[in-house]
Amino acid sequence: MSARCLVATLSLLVLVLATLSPTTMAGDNESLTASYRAKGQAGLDRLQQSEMQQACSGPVGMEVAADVATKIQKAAMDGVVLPADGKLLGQWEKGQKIAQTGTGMQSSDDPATPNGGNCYACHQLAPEEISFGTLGPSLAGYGKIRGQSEAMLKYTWTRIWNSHAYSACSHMPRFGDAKILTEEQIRDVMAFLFDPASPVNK
Amino acid sequence: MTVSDMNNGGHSRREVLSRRQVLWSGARLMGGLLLLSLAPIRAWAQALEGMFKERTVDDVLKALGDKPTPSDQIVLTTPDIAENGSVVPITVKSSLPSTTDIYLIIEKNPNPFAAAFAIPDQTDAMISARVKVAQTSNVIAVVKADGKLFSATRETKVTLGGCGG
Amino acid sequence: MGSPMKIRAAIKDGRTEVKVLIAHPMETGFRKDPEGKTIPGHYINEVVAKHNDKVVLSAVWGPAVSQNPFIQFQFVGGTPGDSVSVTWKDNQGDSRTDQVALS
Amino acid sequence: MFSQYREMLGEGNPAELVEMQGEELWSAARGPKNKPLSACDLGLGAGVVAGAYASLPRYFKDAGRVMDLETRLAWCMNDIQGLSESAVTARPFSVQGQTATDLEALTAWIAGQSRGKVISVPQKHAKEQAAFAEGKRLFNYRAGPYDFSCAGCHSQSSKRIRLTVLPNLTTQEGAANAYRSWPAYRVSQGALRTMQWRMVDCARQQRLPELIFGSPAAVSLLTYLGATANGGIMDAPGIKR
Repeated sequence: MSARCLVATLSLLVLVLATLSPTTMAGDNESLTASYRAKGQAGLDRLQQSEMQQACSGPVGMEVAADVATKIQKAAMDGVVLPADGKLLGQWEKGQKIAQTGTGMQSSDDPATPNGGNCYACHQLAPEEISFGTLGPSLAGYGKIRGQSEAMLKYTWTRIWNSHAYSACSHMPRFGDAKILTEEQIRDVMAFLFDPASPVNK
Repeated sequence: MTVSDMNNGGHSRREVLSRRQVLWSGARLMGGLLLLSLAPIRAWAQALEGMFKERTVDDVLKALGDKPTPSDQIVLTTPDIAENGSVVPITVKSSLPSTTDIYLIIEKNPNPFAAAFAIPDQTDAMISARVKVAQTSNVIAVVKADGKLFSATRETKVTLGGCGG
Repeated sequence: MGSPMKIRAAIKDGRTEVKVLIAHPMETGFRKDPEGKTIPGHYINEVVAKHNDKVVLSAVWGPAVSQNPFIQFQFVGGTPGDSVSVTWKDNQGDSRTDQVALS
Repeated sequence: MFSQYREMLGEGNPAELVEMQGEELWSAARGPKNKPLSACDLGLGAGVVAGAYASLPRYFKDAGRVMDLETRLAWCMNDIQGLSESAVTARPFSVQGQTATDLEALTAWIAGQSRGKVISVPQKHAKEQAAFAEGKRLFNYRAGPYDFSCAGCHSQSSKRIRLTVLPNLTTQEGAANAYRSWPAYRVSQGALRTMQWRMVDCARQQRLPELIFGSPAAVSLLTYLGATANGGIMDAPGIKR
């Protein structure tokens, strides 16, 4: 970690701690760790919150302070990694499978099996698939509506990599940042969204 | 059937016999006798055995005999969408005179033939049951009435509910 | 030997309505256990229901019938004190009979 | 979307088979002390079962902590029957294709004895209030590689995961609809599932380590959920996908 990054992280931490109300800090995390046990790939370290997680754990309806939100978004944006070869689109057929697959990183999942993206849990994608969730916006016709400009491709890649770059307390997992999906898998999901032949755009 | 037989399951719950379990054990004794009365359907069961191994609806229907005639005298009720394919409720009601048999067939299952019911005179030609449906599929109810085969067909969609993980 | 069934039989307008719940795994023989070993098929293949001594329904099943099967049917007749019994046998030779008295 | 499907399943809920087992177990003399559980105080007095589930979790003076039904049952099995609590809770949940565990069977039957009763989870004792506050905090606590909290999926109304409607557990109506229907027979698993199982499995899907059966976090979450549901009418065991 570079010195600059460390300073940024520390100052963010201080800011977050300073802005949290006393009630959200009152928790006794010893009782929390005593209530869980490590299983499979899920160790007790997963109970430790990141600064973002802590800032975004307030009661429902409580907004994070604007400056905290800005810091979180900036840190997220700075961490986005675009493919070195500049290739942002893979195979939509593979992306479709990733969008349908719900497993990955659970204590019960085999770490050797590739993780899914579970996009359909929260988003509508291909109009032909009737089993989709509504926690996130509909992405039906995504590429047909938005086109394939470089800016649009990069925006979408960033959304998938770390959605907090645009929305501080987004509920969407950080698929790239948290290493849920590989770079190749994200390319395939991108193709599923953008390829004119993909059922998303039919 | 003795009390020690009851304990062979080895499960802690069976360690102590309550009054009701003793009564059940009595019912089991009678069950031995009643099992004899499964004998009349044994021949029917054996005749149907191959049916459960058929892999296509066509083969099932061929094995049943004539191709059934679609009939609006059969009311087949299934959910339009099932939240889980492992339990799909089905009700078949036949208004065809002299209905003697009702067969349940799930087109897309690896083995489509699911169940057969024989309806004696005293019993109404209506049965509810629950079956596994592997994927979105036609459900076919075949009814034998006065020795002839009739059918009704309905599609049930099977979807993924929940987190999928 | 199986666990007890739940049989409900009610007299209604000259008919007896019967609802039966059977505790049974109805294993298809296709499912795998967590270690990846195939779980052998284990399913009820014959069912007979009787009103006193008379058969009112018989059934032949394959593994596609759902786990913990439920069936519902009705027959003409039935007076308080009559018995309704259900017997099942599975592909591993296990069997069970339960009965209720009509009230 | 699944109302028609669930209505068709409403009749003949296989949970009834598990309730029958539980009724049997409640009065069976068992364990090293060869005593029946029927002297167990579930909060409404020794042996009182009717309505007990609708007023749990609650604080128990003899145990010195807040308990839900399942942790209370494990405690009673130890206290009254002499069974080791750790042995009772080592495998609290059944595997598909197996019969229900003792805890599941007892929970199914006892919950059934609260059908039609008003949910009234007490919030008088300081420890009951503390459990509620801690439950609420944990409900909102984001953690793990997916950054999930309970609130992420359960704090908005009329949202779905796939086709399954998510209850909004921050409202009385949403919490009551959820609380009243558990324990429930899960057709996808062919097994009766309890509230403790629900908490444990939500933690698994949150990508967290394993939530321990009957742990303070599990009981706190249930206290928050139950007390938010107060006023609802119990209708368990239910049946779910």
